Parts: sequence; C-alpha cells; structure tokens
Amino acid sequence: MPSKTFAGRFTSLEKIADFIAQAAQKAGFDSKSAYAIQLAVDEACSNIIEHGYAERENGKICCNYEVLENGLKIVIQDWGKSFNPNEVPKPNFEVALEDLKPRGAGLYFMKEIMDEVNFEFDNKDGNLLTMIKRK
Amino acid sequence: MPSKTFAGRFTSLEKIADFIAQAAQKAGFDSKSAYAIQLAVDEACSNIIEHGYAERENGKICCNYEVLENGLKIVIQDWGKSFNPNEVPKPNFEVALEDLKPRGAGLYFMKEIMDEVNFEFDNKDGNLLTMIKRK
Amino acid sequence: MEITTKQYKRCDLVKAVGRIDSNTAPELEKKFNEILDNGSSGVAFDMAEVDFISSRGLWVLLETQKTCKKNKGKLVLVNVSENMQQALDLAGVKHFIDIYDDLTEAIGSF
Amino acid sequence: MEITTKQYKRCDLVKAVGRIDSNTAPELEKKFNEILDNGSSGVAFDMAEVDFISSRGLWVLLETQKTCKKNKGKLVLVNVSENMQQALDLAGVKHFIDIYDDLTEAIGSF
Ligand SMILES: Nc1ncnc2c1ncn2[C@@H]1O[C@H](COP(=O)(O)OP(=O)(O)O)[C@@H](O)[C@H]1O
Ligand SMILES: Nc1ncnc2c1ncn2[C@@H]1O[C@H](COP(=O)(O)OP(=O)(O)O)[C@@H](O)[C@H]1O
Repeated sequence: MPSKTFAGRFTSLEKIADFIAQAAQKAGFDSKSAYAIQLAVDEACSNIIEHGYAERENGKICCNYEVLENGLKIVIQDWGKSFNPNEVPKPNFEVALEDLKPRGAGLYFMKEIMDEVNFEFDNKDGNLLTMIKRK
Repeated sequence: MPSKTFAGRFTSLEKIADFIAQAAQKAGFDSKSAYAIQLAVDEACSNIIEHGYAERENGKICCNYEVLENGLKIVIQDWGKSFNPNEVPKPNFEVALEDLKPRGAGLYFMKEIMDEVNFEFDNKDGNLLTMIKRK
Repeated sequence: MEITTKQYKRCDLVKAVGRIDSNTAPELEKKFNEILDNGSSGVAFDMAEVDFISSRGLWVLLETQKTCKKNKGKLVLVNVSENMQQALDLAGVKHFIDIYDDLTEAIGSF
Repeated sequence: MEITTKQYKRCDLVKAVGRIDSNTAPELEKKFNEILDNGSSGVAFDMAEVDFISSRGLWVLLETQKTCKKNKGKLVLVNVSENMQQALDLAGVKHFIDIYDDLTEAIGSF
C-alpha cells in the first residue's frame, strides 16, 4: 500500500492532492473522477486539520491507497480528536441564499463522491477514514 | 496602361477596390499604403457616382493605372457633371461633435492620401482625375 | 456586408463583416437607427471583421454618436485594425468616439 | 494562489490562478471583502485558471454573493471548467450564482 505522511497543516493540502492525483491515475480514473476523488480527500484532510487537530501545528496525516481491481481505496490516518459522523446533519442547499449556513458541506461531499466512507476512531493506529471509489 | 471600365453604381465600388488593390500590389506598396490608395479611389468614384452622375444608372467609370518607377499613377475617367474642386472647402474636424457636418471629407481624404490629385474636365476623353502615390 | 447584433444589459453590440462604403453604409445606418429608435443609447461597434470604411461610413459612425450623446449614451468602437485606423485618423474620429482594443473593455465601459 | 483584479464601470473582475482550498480561500475572501468594502457590489469572478475549489472556497463565493445581494448587486462566475462545475453542482451553486461561459457576457450582465 503506497503511503505518505504529511504535516497536519493547510499548506499540506496541495501536496496531498498531488499524491492522490497519482493514485487516481494509477487506478485508471478519468480526469473528472480523479478531480472528484481529490476533492473528497481534501475535504477529509481539511476537517482533520481544522477540527481533529483544531489547527494545532504538530499533528500528522498519513495517506495510504490501494489500487483495487475496479477502483481505488484510500485510507487516511490521523491522531486527532474523534467525532461522531452520524451526528453531523446533512447540509440543506434548498433554502434561500440568506438562509445558507456557511459550514457543513465537507462530509456530504465525501459521501456524494465516494462509494464507501467509513470512520474508525481511537484504535491503536489512530483514527482511520477509509474511502472507496469504484469505476 | 491596364484599364477597366465599371458601371457608375455604388455596387461597383468593391470591384473597383479589387482592381486598385492589384495595381497597388504590382507597384509594390505595403498593405497599409495599398489600403489608403483604395480609400482615395473609393472616395473619387463615390463622388463621381453620387455627384457626377447624380446616381443616374447609365454612367461609366473607367479606371486606368500605370506602375511608375517610384509609385503608382491612377487615372479615373468619367462622363458626368464637372465641378470646381477649388471651390470645395476643407472640412473642419476641429469642432464640437454636434457641429460636425456630415459631408465633404472625400476630396480631403484623396488629397491627404495621394501625392498628386489633378482634375481635368470636359476634354474629349471626358473628365480625367489623375492621382499619383509615391513610395 | 453582414450585420449582427447582440444585447447586453447596458448596451447593444453591433458587428459588421465586410466593406462599409457608399453602397453598404446605408444598411449600417439603418441598423444603428433601429437600435436607437428602440430606446438604446449605448452602442458598441465591433470592427474586427470590417475590412474597409470610407468617409461615407465614418459619417454614419459620427452621426450615430451625435444621437447617442444627445440621449445621454455613447457609441464606442472596438477591434479597429491598423488599416481602419488610418481612415479614422484622417477624420480625427478618436476625438469624438472612444476606441477599445478589447470587446470586454468596450462592453464594460457602459 | 494569485489574485488579480480589474475595474469596469459597473463591476469588478476578480481572477484567481491556482487552488482554492482551506489554505488559500481566506486570501480570496479578503480580496472580495476589500472590493465590497470599497462600495462595489458587482463582482465577476473569472475561474478560467482556478484548478481546484473545495467546499471552503464555495462558501467564500456564497457568502460574497450574500453581501453583494444585500447591497443590490451580484456576484457572477465565468469560465467554470467541467471539474470546477462538479464541485459547484454538489452544493447547488447555480441556484445562487449565475454562471457565464464568456467574460464579455459576464461583464455585460452588470
Ligand atoms: N476529522 C474530524 N475531527 C473532528 N471533527 C470533525 C472532523 N470532521 C468533521 N468533524 C465535525 O463534523 C462537522 C461537519 O463537518 P463538515 O461536513 O466537513 O463541515 P465543516 O467542516 O464545514 O463544518 C464539523 O463542523 C466538525 O464538528
Ligand atoms: N465627381 C464629382 N462630380 C461633381 N461634383 C463633385 C464631384 N466630386 C465632388 N463634387 C462636389 O464637391 C463636394 C465635396 O466633395 P467631397 O469632399 O467628396 O464630399 P461629399 O461628397 O461628402 O460632399 C461635393 O458635395 C460635390 O458638390
């Protein structure tokens, strides 16, 4: 499983995107799907940095991937705060502009883009987020 | 002297321009000068059609040219009304927009563009307008 | 000559293709007048594909500008090639009509 | 990310080059706020050279639109590539912000 560790800072997001772009290419995704996968991973890592590490400077994010026969599996590992994804409400975009709340799209994007999104918290390997995109 | 005769109608102006474009090219003028020469001839022929023939339908315009050592001589022949070019005042463009009079630029353009502009009227060959552009 | 038009929020764009001489200038004049009669006073004239303009054509532009200004609007020109510029310079058109290099700039000036 | 701006008569054009993610979105937010603080309420955002936008970036656009509308203006987007469109579609951005294919159309809509 190719794997790369990044500093848990927003400046890592571009490098993470490059790493994931490679993964998507190896898995044979077209540019549009590759872009979507990068978006899902960016949302996941932004959340880890912003919420999991609460923008502390010394967290790490470890990105792993595995090319599957019919897709790509990405595992993102962190050692920050855990949270209950089931308690995060689905954002509502069907409201008037002035009622839009500027938050809470990240998890939704991840779930819309990826075929599987699974969180495991506080095991010996830290928090694991496993996402699978099938072709 | 290459020469071509055209019907004295506004629809001939494009054909006259093509004939003059050839002449300018043979004389070795660059595209900008060739354009200016076409403009001078267009003004001359527009005047013949509008004023000389007063838009009667049966006049003729005969265009002749001669490639000179250092330029081009164009002779335009018509059999319409004569006029006194010396009585035509120079147009004044240095006025306020609302005071501009929408007439009287043709002769001025011809003189500005060409190095020589000479009218002869009512001789046995009709009216002759000779214009020379030097390089 | 072919003339096409397009409406933007604050102006009408007129584009002509071909020659503007004594033969065709009346068509252009008619098109401008139609637009002005419809209540517009902002007109951008795209000359990218005009390949000739005589004094007759220049008068159409200048008279159109007179009407636009009277109605608190303006005519502007855009994409004026070097050859067209020569003709415009002979009549000092730039003193009466603003000339833009770029369509977006022209439309954005209204 | 690089951001350039240009003023037209009725709107400001903002062009960004690069990624709009949690790292860079605050810069863009700052630029929009500067423009709005200067009294403009018409903004066109040229995305021709944006190659990534995350939800954080989309919120900047949507919040900017809120302010523009409050001030009787609007934000419009232009040159949105197919990839950017995917992200915009996830949040139904087109219901809140007009998207133009062409810069002149965008500027001409103000
Ligand atoms: N990795 C994480 N660690 C801790 N909390 C998280 C994490 N990811 C998401 N959350 C929580 O879930 C909420 C919703 O996340 P998300 O949908 O990405 O929207 P946003 O980050 O814009 O608030 C966050 O506000 C945060 O409370
Ligand atoms: N070929 C011609 N035959 C008769 N009259 C002419 C001719 N050319 C010019 N004129 C007279 O000279 C005037 C000025 O001509 P010109 O400078 O070309 O401007 P315009 O044709 O716009 O009036 C014309 O109005 C016309 O009275």
